[in-house]
Amino acid sequence: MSAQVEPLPPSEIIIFPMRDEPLDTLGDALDTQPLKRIIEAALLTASEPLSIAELKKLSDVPLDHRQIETLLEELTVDWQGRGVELTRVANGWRFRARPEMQPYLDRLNPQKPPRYSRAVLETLAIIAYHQPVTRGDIEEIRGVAVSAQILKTLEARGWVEIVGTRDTPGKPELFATTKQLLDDLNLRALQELPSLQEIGALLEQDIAVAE
Amino acid sequence: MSAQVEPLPPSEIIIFPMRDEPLDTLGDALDTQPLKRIIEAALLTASEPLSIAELKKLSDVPLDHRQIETLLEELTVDWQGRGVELTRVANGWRFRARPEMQPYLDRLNPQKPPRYSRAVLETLAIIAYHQPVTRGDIEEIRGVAVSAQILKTLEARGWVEIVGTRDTPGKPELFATTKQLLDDLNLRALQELPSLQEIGALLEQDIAVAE
Amino acid sequence: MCARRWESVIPDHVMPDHEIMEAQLPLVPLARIHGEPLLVLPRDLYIPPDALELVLETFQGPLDLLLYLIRKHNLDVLDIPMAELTRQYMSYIEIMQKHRLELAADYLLMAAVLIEIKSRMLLPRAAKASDEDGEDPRAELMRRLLEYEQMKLAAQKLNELPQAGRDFEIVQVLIENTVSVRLPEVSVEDLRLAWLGLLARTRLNMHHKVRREQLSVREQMAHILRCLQGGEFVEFGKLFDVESGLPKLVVTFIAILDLAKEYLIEIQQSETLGNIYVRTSRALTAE
Repeated sequence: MSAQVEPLPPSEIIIFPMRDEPLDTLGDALDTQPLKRIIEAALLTASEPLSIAELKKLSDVPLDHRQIETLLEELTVDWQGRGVELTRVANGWRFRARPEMQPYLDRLNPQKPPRYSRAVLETLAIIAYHQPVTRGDIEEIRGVAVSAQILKTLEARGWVEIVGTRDTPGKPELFATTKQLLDDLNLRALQELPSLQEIGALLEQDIAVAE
Repeated sequence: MSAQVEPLPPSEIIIFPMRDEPLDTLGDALDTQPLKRIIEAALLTASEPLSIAELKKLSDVPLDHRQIETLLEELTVDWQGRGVELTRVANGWRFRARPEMQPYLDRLNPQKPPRYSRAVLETLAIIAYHQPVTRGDIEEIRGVAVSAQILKTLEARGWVEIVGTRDTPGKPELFATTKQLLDDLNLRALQELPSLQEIGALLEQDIAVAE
Repeated sequence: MCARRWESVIPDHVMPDHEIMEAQLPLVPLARIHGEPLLVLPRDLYIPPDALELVLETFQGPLDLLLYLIRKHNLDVLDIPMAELTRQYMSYIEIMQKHRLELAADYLLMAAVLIEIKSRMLLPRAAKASDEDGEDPRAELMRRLLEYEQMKLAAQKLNELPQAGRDFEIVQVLIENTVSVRLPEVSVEDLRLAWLGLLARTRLNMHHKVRREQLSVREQMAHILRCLQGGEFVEFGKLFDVESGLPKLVVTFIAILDLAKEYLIEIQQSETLGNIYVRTSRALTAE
């Protein structure tokens, strides 16, 4: 009565080693090719990056971290030279079109995400590099009032979130950046952001010279 | 300074015929492989099916309908035996997960099976225990109006049917439960439903305990 | 030695916010004034009035304006000539006021800070002062300018990173939901709970003394109505399944009587001891 689809054994979906293939060629190793196809399908259809822990759920037999990683590496190689690539970001793995494809894809979809004003970008930079920070901290660095709208814009985009409050009078909220921001920038960790040393190298030089 | 990526000529993205390859093997025909990769990337990233007219925009040189179709057919073949397939739908072409993948993909997003609202369940219970009943009877017992939608839901499910009308003004329709409901509840006869006395006793007990 | 560096970064100061990206590109007009592209920054304070407004409005605040002045006049951020900087700053504030641009309090506060620093620098420094007194009055301002400068550059760098949706697309292939339409499941337990809920709400249990047998009568009532659905008269005896045993026959009989009582069926006997016929009331009303 239910419309549930029974899971087909993977062997029925994807070409399996032939029956008459000598058993020893398979050895003890699991035949992971059907699983590789399932992982590929999962990554192609997922709306968010998938972590290795999530990918493990796709296997009928328990696999360890390393086995999944091997399959992901194989997939990465399989997709070389294509318009789409498998990449690793903060929240896991996902497929993306190569940036070189963008000029072509833009022809189909002229809509672009919003470009942010300098006020928004500076606020984002301060949160990213000084997190966790309060609105007061941001205002101190920028030298002007920071409108609630700016913070809302960043929160709505999922790039910034409140992670707590500072234990000072007024209990100001503390802002930090999210993994979503890293995902959207195709980064794995905050350390992959341009380093402040790089950005500030010249400034420090100035100070050194002045002293 | 800018994050704009210059469109790379497709030849730099994808393996192009070697320079020393004899020219005549290329013949008059355009080398469409780079375009095939662009089309693939476009179809994999598009949120809607793409029509051939749209896909034409991806080519730097004017192509006719047939040439695009040939590439789409090639792609369809390329993707055979994978977890995702290229399909033709009413308004164009799109990739989709093969139905056989569904059980695996469901493991990542375990959808909770939908539930009927309390209104639907109560209506069903009243019809089961008091059949045949009119909508008016149900409303009297529930103490609130019963929307036509609720009865339609139960009829569409094949659990409830109209078995006649009552000979009172307005000739209201009489609802009764079907054999299908018994099958779906794994019962042989309505008598196997928990008796109302039992249920009532349970409630009084509850009240007694609560008091 | 700082001058060259400062100059190279100037253009983004004068751009409307939304054009920050383009501002980085060479030869993109900085602005359009009366339709004419403005490709170079005005060299001094004489700026066509429209452009001036544009320039003034895009400062992110007093720190931003100060940085602009420092660069424009090739001043050294680490050895700021306070008199000169304060004069420049005040003249901008005046222009802003003249153009009735909304002047945030922050600008006026900064003016006060600048004047304060300037005045402290006029005072002769104590030869042997404590650390605090001996500190350059400009130190705090310098620190803030440098920190802001760094975040300004960081913002630019962040904006230059390829961004999903803007510089690359994410792959997402459709999973058709129609592949398996899930219908809600209902269990006997659900029905029991639903009834329990009804009882709790309406206290029906006070009035209903429904016995198990009555449920089978109800079921039989529905069954008979189904048999009569054609609308034709059906012979009374045909409603009884003789092989189902005596209890069932009794239940059927009670069901027929209940149906008649509830005006759901019509029972007819045209002559004494003749055949009894039954049909639904719906058939009756249809006539």
